Amino acid sequence: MSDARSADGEVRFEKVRKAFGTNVVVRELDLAIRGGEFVSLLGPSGCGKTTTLRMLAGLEFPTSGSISIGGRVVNEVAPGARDVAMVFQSYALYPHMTVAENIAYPLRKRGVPKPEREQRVQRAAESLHLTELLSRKPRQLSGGQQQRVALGRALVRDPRVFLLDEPLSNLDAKLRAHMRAELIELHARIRRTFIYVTHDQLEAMTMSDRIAVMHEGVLQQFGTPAEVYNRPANLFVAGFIGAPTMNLLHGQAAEGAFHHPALGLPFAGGSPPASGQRLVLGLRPEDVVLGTGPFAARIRLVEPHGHEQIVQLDIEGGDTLTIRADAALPLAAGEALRWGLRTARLHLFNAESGGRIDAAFTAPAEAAAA
Amino acid sequence: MSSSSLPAAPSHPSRRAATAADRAAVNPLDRGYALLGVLLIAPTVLIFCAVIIYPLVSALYLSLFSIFTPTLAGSFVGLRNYAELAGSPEFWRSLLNNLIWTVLTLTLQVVLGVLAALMLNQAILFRSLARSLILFPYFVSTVVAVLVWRWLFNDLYGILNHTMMWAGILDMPLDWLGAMPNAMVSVVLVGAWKYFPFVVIAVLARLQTIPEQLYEAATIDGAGAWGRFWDVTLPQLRDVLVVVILLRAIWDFKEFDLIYLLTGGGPIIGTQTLPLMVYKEAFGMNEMGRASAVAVAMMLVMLVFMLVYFRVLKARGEEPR
Amino acid sequence: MKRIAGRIAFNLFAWLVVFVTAFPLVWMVITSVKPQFELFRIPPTFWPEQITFEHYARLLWETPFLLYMRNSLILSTATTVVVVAVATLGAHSLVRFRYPGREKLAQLVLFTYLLPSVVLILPLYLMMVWLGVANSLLSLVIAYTTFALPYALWLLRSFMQGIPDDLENAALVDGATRMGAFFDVILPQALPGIISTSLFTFILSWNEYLYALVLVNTDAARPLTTGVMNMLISAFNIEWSLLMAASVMMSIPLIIIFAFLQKFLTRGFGAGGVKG
Amino acid sequence: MSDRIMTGVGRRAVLGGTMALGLGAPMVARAQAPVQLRWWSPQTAPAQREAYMFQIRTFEEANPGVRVAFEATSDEGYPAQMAAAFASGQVPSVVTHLPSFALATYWQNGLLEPMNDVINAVGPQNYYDGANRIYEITQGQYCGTGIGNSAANMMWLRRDLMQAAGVTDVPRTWDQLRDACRRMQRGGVFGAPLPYGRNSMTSLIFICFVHGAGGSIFTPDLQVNVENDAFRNALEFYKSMRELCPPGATGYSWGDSLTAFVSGATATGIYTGRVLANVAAQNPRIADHISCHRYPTISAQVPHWTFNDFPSVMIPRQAQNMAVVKRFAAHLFRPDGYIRQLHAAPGHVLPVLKTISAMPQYQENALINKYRAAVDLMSESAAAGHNLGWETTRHRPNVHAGRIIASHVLSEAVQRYVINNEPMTQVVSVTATRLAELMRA
Repeated sequence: MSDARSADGEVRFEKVRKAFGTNVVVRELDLAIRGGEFVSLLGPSGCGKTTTLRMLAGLEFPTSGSISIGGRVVNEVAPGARDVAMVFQSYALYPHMTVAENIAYPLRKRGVPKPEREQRVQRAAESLHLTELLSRKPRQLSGGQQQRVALGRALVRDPRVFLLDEPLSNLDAKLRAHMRAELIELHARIRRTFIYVTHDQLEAMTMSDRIAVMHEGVLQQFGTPAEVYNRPANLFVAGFIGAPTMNLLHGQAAEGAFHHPALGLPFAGGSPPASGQRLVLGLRPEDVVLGTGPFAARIRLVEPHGHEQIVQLDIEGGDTLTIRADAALPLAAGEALRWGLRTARLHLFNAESGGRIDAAFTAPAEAAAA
Repeated sequence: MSSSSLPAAPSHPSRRAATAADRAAVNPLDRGYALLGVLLIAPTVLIFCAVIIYPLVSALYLSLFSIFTPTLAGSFVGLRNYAELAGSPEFWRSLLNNLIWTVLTLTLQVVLGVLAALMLNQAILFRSLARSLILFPYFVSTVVAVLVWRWLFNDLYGILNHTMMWAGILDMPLDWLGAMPNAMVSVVLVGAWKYFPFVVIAVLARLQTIPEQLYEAATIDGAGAWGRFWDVTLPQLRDVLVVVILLRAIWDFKEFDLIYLLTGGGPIIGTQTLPLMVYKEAFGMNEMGRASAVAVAMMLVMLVFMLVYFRVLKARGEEPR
Repeated sequence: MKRIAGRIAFNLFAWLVVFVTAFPLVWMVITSVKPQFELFRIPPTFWPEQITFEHYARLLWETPFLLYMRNSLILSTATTVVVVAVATLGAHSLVRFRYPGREKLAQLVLFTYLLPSVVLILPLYLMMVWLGVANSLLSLVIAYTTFALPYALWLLRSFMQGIPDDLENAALVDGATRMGAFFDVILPQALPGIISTSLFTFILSWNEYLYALVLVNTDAARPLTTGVMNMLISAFNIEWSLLMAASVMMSIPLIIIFAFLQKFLTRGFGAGGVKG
Repeated sequence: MSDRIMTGVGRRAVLGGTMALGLGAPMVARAQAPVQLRWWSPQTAPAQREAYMFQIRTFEEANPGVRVAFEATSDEGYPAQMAAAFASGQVPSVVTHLPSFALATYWQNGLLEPMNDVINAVGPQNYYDGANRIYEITQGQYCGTGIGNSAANMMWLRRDLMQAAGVTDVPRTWDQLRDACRRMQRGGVFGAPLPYGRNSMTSLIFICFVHGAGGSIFTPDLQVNVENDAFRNALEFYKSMRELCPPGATGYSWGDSLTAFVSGATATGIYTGRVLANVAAQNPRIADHISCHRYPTISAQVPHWTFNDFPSVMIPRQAQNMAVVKRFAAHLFRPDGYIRQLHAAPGHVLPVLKTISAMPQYQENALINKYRAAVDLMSESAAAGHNLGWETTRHRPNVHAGRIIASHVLSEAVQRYVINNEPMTQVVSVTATRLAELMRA
């Protein structure tokens, strides 16, 4: 486990395109992942993230473009020779082999001599608390144990890159949280490149150094969890990341301000969007202040969550806002109330292209309410 | 089936287009895999060509000749064999017999099969033994089945005649195989006996997957046993029954051994079906060309069944199984 | 009480149905141990008054039954081995490889699976004559592949489709070649399916009649089906006890399979084309 | 796929076994002796097989390096089997006991080797006079030779049942036969076991009835001769006997008909001398109550007509090792083996060599002694017997007879009229047409 090697666990996709006939699954993907980084490929199902991972593993071949690992183009390298390990969603444990045989299999295929093989299996098993289970068959294990065996089989080879394809999706919620922590710990310990495919933003946000958000075969944004959350590159990312999801209000620019039936927000300085342009304003549920503010609304629904409450507000223009509110606030459905915004944390998007517009707003005057 | 990696799963929406991409595959690794795949299927393809495709084409070719079997001397006669068939009452009678046999035996197989499956799906004592006994006829050789049944049907010493006479159903032994319509009835009965276990297994497997809740819900809704069968069981069985009926129709239609050994197609041609006619023309009448024409004609009739089968599977969005 | 009575009644009825279904086979066994003269009794006796195994002895020592048995064993085993070996590779290729024409090929397999033997038999017969192998066990092995291979391919294909793709993928990533993955992972997983398929192929070959009737004209290569049937149509006698003894003996492999390997048969049924 | 099938170890062991089997699959090859002969016959009762084995053994001992395999064919199966054998070129070396008329058809197609050498080896002077005449289809060349005579349509009677039914005289005419059968048919016993199946026996028995009605199937110069009273009367008689035969007679052929009489299910029988051996072996209770007679005819004026199918020996032209084959064919007539063959079913196949008949070894047989009168009657009848290939002494040989029997035209005529109840005129005209077609082809 030399640190020198971990540095070349760098992965690069260049203009990678994958099509099954006319059905394009991945488009012109450019992605550079640093060695030792934990990167999640996040997106809804069918977004091309799994195909991307499989192309990296060598289980699928790009239609065009190149994929390199550690600086070497691997397009024509067999999966087993790419020095990557993969953990499958189904775990793909070999049912007819014991846990020990499962873990030893990659070593056997690499011609590692038996004594060393046993030693390394033992070590991997210890680090994953599998020692007692070594002589069992996969079907005699619980889901979590199987998951750990799958990890062990990847771990034992000490590969440059770990590929994980939704590895936690078959576990129950509690176990999933536990395994998340274990994975973070594991990554911290071995510092190999982890590429983690998931549709669960919570997993991506909590574990990753960086997240690549994909949609319909196109990379939407590649950045740290904070970047992706705080500066979503486009409407898709904005809508996909965050729970409850970001509120999106359709309006347009006029007279140096964003106009929506319920609210008007003057742009502050810079180069504001041209008048007449159709825009989308994004506000996260936690970025609304209830009780006071320039705008009026009526409470449609209150969902108490214990530590907070989620409130749906009917505002003018027929839109509904989902708002996160302090559990202590006395709110009841049907009531009218005032609300305001944290203007520094608003997001603005071009309604046509969906792209992010960097704009600043000045706090609206109470009277400016449209 | 998700968009799995290697072979695009057959149900993949882009399945047709995938082949186009395959042709365009440039990755040597991918090409190597394809080559290996072709290599693995090569023995199959070779054997298929040699023993199925070639004979199939030859059958068409042979049907255009008049061939004397013992010497295999033949002369080209064009479509005359077919013209003769079209004007031959024996051919039409055989086709009719073929259809009668198929429809009757198939109906019995399905009815008996579903009933037996329902029965075996209940908790009865020694169920697995019962199931084995019911299954056995399907696997036993047709030769054995026919010998046993001919012995049962025997006019003088057959247990069947004696049991029926003892029970007062008959007062004279019945000629089960030598006269019409008895011969057809007997053949149909033996066919049903031999092949209904196929339906039993298929239906039983499906019955075991019907969720118990469906029955509970129906019971709560006030359905009796009959209602539960009609409204829950039968709709659940529909899919499996369609496939079973089509498969068995195809197999029953081409049945040779059972009928040939039981009645030889007799009396005269009372139970002669097309496969028997092929054999008779080729080796009884020594008219190999005409026999081929009958075989080809039979094939055409069967194509109808097959196309329906293919279509049903396709309509279900399933690959053909 | 009423429920218990109903239960008993149902059990009785069910077993009556089972008995009626199995009766012909029971009768076969009973007849085979009756002395010939007892068969001529009117009305027939149900239980033999006297049990004799003379028919079995005569069958084995005075008729070519053992020769037929040997032929059937060689024939069915050879067919099974050849067909299952070829079909395992072929099915693996159909399920897990991509190449032009693969879909068409799968359809062709289904088509041939439904094809009637009687269409192929005349050209096959001429082919065997031409090859000079007519009248040999080899000719029957070749002929039997015409129905056994599509059948085995179809069955194995179904079985192999049930093996998750990811298992092979995992092996590939773990460093195996395609063939390595096939031997290490696919084959062990497909083994129950291969056993099922082998049993079905064996039984199909064991029971085949038409090809044997047309292609073989010599005791040296005659299998049990046509051999035993020849005993029936002989003009000198109709010995039902002997024929029933032959039927019982002929069913022995089947009885063995039923007693010990039945689950493989039921499994094969599921895969073999009736998944609704 | 679930894997609850077996443990990993077991699974791997089975896998290994499967592979090993695949690699070591025994390839299918036939054992090759230097010279391999194949002998076919439809006469395959166990006792006959035993005699054949003796003949094979003595031949193999006398001819080192030669192996002879005996293979069974059957009366119903031989046309298809011979057709297939000729077509494939994989012919048997020698075929015995086929009816003489079958040979004529094969000869006509150039499929047979002339038997002159064999006849000369056996000694033409040893045969009964004219025994080989029916085989001389081409002047000076014999398509086969006889290995026996048979009287296929002897009437067998159960004297005990006759007595019980008050039938005193042996029936001479059809009416008497029918009457006797009617009186004896009771208590589960039927009158007669006439065959009504679509097979050679029905055809042959029907030919007997046509002759019994004073007719013939063909005129002496081989014109179809069925549109006349004799043919119609024969059909009528056949039909009238249906109710006196067991229900399954609609499918009867040689074996069934024989077994019906031997088992005691019918009061009369119609068969060769095989009855004697089978009664002795299977149903000795009736052994002392049977007698053998010529089959009745329509009236006392019409003479008896015996069907002799002239069991033959033939050698296919394609047979290998012709010299050895011919030696073997001649070997079959060597007294030690030949008498064993004949004794395997005394009275069933009767000798064609007068030298054999005269031998004490032949005459000293328990069954022949016991049923001397029957055996003598059968020999006498067979000697005067004919078949479809040669219907009367006035007839020309009919080389199409084999195909006519194999086509089942005649048995179908019986089935049409008796079972299907088709009108007489239609049955007769269809039969006439089809016979004419077969004669032309």
